[in-house]
Amino acid sequence: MLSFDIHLERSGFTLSVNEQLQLVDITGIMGPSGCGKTTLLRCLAGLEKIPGSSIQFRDVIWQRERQYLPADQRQVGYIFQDGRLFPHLNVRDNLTYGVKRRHPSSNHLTPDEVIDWLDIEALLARPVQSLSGGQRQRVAIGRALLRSPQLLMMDEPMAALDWAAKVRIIPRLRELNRRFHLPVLFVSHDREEMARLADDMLLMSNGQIADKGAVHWLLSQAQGLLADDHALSVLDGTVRKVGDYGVSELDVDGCEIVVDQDDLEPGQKVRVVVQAADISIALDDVQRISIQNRLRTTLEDIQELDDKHCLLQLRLKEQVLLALITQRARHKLALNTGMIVYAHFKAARLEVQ
Amino acid sequence: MLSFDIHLERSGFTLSVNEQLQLVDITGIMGPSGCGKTTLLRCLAGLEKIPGSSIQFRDVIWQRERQYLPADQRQVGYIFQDGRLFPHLNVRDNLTYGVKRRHPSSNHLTPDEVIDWLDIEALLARPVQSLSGGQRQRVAIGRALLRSPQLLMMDEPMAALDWAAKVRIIPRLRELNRRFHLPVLFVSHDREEMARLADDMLLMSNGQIADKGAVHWLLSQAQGLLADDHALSVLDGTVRKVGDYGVSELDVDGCEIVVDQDDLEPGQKVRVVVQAADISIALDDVQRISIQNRLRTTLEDIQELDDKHCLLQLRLKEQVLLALITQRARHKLALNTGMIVYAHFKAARLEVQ
Amino acid sequence: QTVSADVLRVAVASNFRPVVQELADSFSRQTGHRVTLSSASSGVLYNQIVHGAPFDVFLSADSERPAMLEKEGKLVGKPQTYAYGRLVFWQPLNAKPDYQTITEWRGRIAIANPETAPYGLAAKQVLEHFHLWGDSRIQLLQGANIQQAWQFVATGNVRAGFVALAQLRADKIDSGYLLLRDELYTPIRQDAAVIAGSKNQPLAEQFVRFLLDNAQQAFIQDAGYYPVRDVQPTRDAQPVVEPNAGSESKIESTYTQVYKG
Amino acid sequence: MTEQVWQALIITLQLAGVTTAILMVLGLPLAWKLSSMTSRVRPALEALVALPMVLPPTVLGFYLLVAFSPNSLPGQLWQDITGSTLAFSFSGLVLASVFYSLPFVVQPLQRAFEQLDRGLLEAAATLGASPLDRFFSIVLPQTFRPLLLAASLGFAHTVGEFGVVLMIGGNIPGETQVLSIALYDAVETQDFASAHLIAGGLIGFALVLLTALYTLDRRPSRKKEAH
Amino acid sequence: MTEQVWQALIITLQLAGVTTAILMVLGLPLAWKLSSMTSRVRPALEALVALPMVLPPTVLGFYLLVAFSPNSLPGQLWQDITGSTLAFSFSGLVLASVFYSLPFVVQPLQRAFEQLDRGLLEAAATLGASPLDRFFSIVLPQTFRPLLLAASLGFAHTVGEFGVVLMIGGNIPGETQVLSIALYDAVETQDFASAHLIAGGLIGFALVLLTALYTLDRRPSRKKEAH
Ligand SMILES: Nc1ncnc2c1ncn2[C@@H]1O[C@H](COP(=O)(O)OP(=O)(O)OP(=O)(O)O)[C@@H](O)[C@H]1O
Ligand SMILES: Nc1ncnc2c1ncn2[C@@H]1O[C@H](COP(=O)(O)OP(=O)(O)OP(=O)(O)O)[C@@H](O)[C@H]1O
Ligand SMILES: [Mg+2]
Ligand SMILES: [Mg+2]
Repeated sequence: MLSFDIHLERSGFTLSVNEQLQLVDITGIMGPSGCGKTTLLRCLAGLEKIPGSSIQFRDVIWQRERQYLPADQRQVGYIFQDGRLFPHLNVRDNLTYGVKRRHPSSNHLTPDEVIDWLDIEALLARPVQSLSGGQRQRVAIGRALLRSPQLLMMDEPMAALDWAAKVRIIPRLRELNRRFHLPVLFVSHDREEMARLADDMLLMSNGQIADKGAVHWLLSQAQGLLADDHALSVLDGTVRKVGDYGVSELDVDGCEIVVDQDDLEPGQKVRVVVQAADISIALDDVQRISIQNRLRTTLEDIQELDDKHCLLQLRLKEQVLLALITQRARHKLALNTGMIVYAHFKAARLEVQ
Repeated sequence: MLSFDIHLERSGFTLSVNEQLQLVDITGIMGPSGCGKTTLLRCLAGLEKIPGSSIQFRDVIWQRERQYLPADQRQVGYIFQDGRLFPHLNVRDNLTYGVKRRHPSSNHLTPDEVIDWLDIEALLARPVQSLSGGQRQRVAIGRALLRSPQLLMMDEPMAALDWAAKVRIIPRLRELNRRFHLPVLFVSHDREEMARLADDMLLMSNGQIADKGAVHWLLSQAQGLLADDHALSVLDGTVRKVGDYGVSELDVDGCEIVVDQDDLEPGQKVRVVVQAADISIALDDVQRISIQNRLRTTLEDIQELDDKHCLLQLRLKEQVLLALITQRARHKLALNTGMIVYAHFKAARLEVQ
Repeated sequence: QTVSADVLRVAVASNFRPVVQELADSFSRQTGHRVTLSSASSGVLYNQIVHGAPFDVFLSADSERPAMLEKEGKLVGKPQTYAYGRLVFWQPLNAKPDYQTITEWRGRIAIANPETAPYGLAAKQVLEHFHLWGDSRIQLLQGANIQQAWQFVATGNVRAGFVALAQLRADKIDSGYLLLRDELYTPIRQDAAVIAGSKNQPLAEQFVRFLLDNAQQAFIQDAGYYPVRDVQPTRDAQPVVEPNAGSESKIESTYTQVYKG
Repeated sequence: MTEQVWQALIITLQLAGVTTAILMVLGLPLAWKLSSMTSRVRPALEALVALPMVLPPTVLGFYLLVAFSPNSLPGQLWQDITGSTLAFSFSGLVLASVFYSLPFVVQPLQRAFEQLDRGLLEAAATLGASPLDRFFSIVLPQTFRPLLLAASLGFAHTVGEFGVVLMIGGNIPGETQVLSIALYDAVETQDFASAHLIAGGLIGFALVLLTALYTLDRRPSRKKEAH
Repeated sequence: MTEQVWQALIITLQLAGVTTAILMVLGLPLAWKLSSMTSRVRPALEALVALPMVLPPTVLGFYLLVAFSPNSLPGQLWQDITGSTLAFSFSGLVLASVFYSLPFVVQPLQRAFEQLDRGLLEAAATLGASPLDRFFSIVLPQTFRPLLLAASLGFAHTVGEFGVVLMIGGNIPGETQVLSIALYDAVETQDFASAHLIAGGLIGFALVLLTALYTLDRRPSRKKEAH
């Protein structure tokens, strides 16, 4: 639980946010460049002077009136947008800087674990000046994690990483969050990263919080701030069967969805991310097609995004799926609300809950 | 035309590359973190001491034996991975630093143009310390462009940018390349960025050039270094008709492809990027389906990626399309080489040549 | 503080230090008490004594500072003259400079600062006597003290200067200078005094008396000063080499009488 | 003479060592404070610290002498507390040297602290380092070279200084006579053999010491490098 | 007295001004060269530059006097070229002051140059700036504060220095008599009224000058800020 009421004036920019976050899971923050994401994190971490504002984390008052808990006592881990490795220390000493200073009772990740999954074993003795961009960023992530924080703040932590590294790191961050009940605040411009990592989300704009909610819901909003060709849906489901061909079948609102992953347990809760643009609509129940996921849905709503596209809202039972199609297709198929349509999408990307 | 034969030894890392690049278009460089992308650019720009190596750009020898052309005389524009704005100058003075020093005969972009499309008008009088991460990166891009270089090198220039900014900037960079015949070397981890921006590509690994070729071809290779779920195809086509609903019809090897863009001219050459994972296969010529692009192709090759996926190589007439499907689907459909199949994909992303 | 009982601290003007060094050694041998010498310019020593410096004896290069100290009650007893300085005109590259050399002098000439150094004042008086003071044909180069004036000449930067006879004696220089007639300048009286705060007052007084002994006075005379008492003629009663011995010895005899009185 | 020179050497080293140590202890927090001050009084304070530089040493020494004399308040206080006078004692010398060499230590330190990347301090804070901890674990190692410079400036200046020391110390052999004064004495008394010896020794010593220092300082550079 | 004091003041300012200018002109390239040198001789060179600091000024002055004498090679050369001796001339004073104050200028500059982010120089190079251009457009503005420090150290030191000046200058009123000597004389002759006046004036002047300088220096900070 993190509640804050922050007002910060700068020449030409005002941050004004008043929120209460449950913060059990991973909370994402998105918004256009310069909207105040970094500034918000800095305020929360205690790196900005914000007289008159108040912040409370769990039952500790971080700031109120005269009371001010300095940054080093807030037990946050912060991954800076610009790295900030200590140039006078080598990689190992950068990593362990926080270890020596962490609260003795905090939950511990061991350096070996972190070094292993960030794949920086070979760099340990190196001076940080000799690291490549991606190597630096991995060390910065490791340093913040090893500090064993009560709250982890990450400001675009994976911008310089290649996809292989991201794929390694994201599941570990989720695991960390679950294992140590470590809440995470996570800034990113990458929707895919956001959908894979975050549970809740804040949408910022012009120094204010424009919207907040579950990642499922917010990312699948096609309007407003995120209006581009990247709307997506997040579906919750349960593993039904771990089958042949290394794929698994899920139960999502009673429908079957196939995902190409086989390291699952029947009964496990999972989350499926489907890009609205990945979905196509068929009026018939076509069979001889490679698409495995053909969900029978009711077309609930048609939203015209522009003169080319429209976004369809498709209802399963409880959950909703978004599909982005062209106006041309809509008219060719003569789509109308209330129709039964088949939502086609290929074996989807999946994050284990 | 850029030819180089570079050998650089560092503790634990050796860069050893010998290549000749046509460099009329935009050349992308990809490869895992720490493989030497930045180091290669630095060598080319004249920022590393590399005795015994040789570099020639067009008919100017940049380095050979004792001859060494210093960085400031190579007329390159360099966008650094870490920004490097001058802290003692404000945004405007950072932008114009190179303007004052550029070769008088070089092709000029005007500051106003650049400021406009990077959307940094409002920041001009600001000290650079007060910029957000994305704002900095845009200023760094502008600074390098305004220097009117003969060769532009960009080291992950868009890592901190939101998608909206990328979408604004990428077409401009291509336009720049065409308008001023400005060759570009472009490092990125993002395939989508790469596919949209680059024409040719170098794949690096461990300090060596592992592969090189057209982006079409290299990105659609599903093996080797790029083996992940991101294979894609790049198709060349011609605009046939700019039609209703704001979409246009293209002719790609005699097949019709629909793209959701209407600012095209009939007869224009365009490029279409299709993710292999976006394609599905149907055995019948299904009609009542929202998918607009249903290409009749011959299944030429089936490549097993792992026990879950396989990559299909589909031939149009001249060009090849890659499709990533599950093994399960492959067996359900009983696919075999030589079969006629319909490749389905939604209105595709498109870059004007 | 326990040690100070048998250590005598003597504050001595820099230019007299080489002389007193040897005298102090023989004093130590005679009495068994150690003597430490602290040297600086008389002005500095004066300031230090005023502000409580732990000296027992003050050997000034002039008579004014001891007199001022006496007036301020910083002394035990009266100051006592222990030597008179002697001024020479030194031109190393000229074997026998004479008064004409001075009167016809053009250009640079080194002196000590007349405002701070007694030898400087004496030099000024000599120049005034020959109406050369303020003469634009002569450029005065002032050292902060007589030592610097000497250094200016000794290093070859200035061709001539007014220095102390003692300095030339210390360097065993026996030609190239003119020993100036005593009536040309006010006697350069150097006074000794016992400091009021001294913890070794008897020893301090003993040291001053020791300086005034004939043997020591003879030594001082050898070093290039006038003694304050009649001394046994030593080897220097008639200086071995005096460029213009004739006139000089005559004047010397009259003046020594004045001093004795 | 030689014994006296040895004594002077030892006193010189003691004086310079103690003074440098005190200077660092005083100078570090002072420079830090100054570097992070935003108040209007900062320029005035900076000017005050720089002041001893513009006064000729002997003159400064004279005024210190006046201040240290038992007739003045500070000197009085010192005497009441310690039972001995401040002037003409080793403590007095140290105090005077500290005062005189302070700007040579504080100013380079202050500039170094100002050049410091504050972002690193923020990073350290989020890693749990208290302000003092940050000072020792980030600021000091980051400013290692300027620190060395400040210390060596302070040391060298104390060794070479002599106007103040002469005035305050009284040139008492074995107590307050330092090498520079012994050297001065030698030159003054035309004892050039000794003078050349001491000067040569000082120069040789300084050369060796400084070369050693600077060689040590050339460990793999830790400055921010072009990457 | 007063006219002489005025003259001394003017000469002092001239001397300090000219010396500081020369020091900057010499010191900037020297410090730059030293800061980017990787050769083994660097520590030795650094020690050499630092050397004048450890010698007492009067002693240094004495040796300079020896060097400036027409009997020695440098003095001889100077005399052959200019027709006048180096000692006791304003030029000689300047030369001596430059020599003496060099370390106070070179060392802070060198440290500042070492702290500089070389990455910015690379960026400037790719933007077409030649080495000289980079020095003026990047290095100097980036090291503005240390530069100011170096210049003010050089200036203050030249004003306050007096052993060397006393020795080399010959205290010629209107030519080589600087303020510090006048002040010294006043203290020496117990003319405390004048001494207090001059010292007070010097201090006041320095305070005003330095405060002004440091206030100027407080323009919106350009150091790398936490972002
Ligand atoms: N020190 C400062 N002084 C004045 N304005 C500042 C300062 N720091 C940041 N700003 C401004 O505050 C706004 C918010 O900045 P912030 O760094 O929080 O943006 P952001 O959302 O993190 O953007 P990005 O995605 O580009 O990193 C920006 O307009 C920025 O220019
Ligand atoms: N100064 C240096 N000294 C020693 N090794 C270095 C130095 N600079 C870079 N390296 C090493 O050289 C290799 C190549 O670095 P480079 O910066 O070129 O990688 P990169 O391909 O740009 O990686 P990234 O995508 O992470 O930026 C890395 O292993 C890096 O650690
Ligand atoms: Mg930011
Ligand atoms: Mg890189």
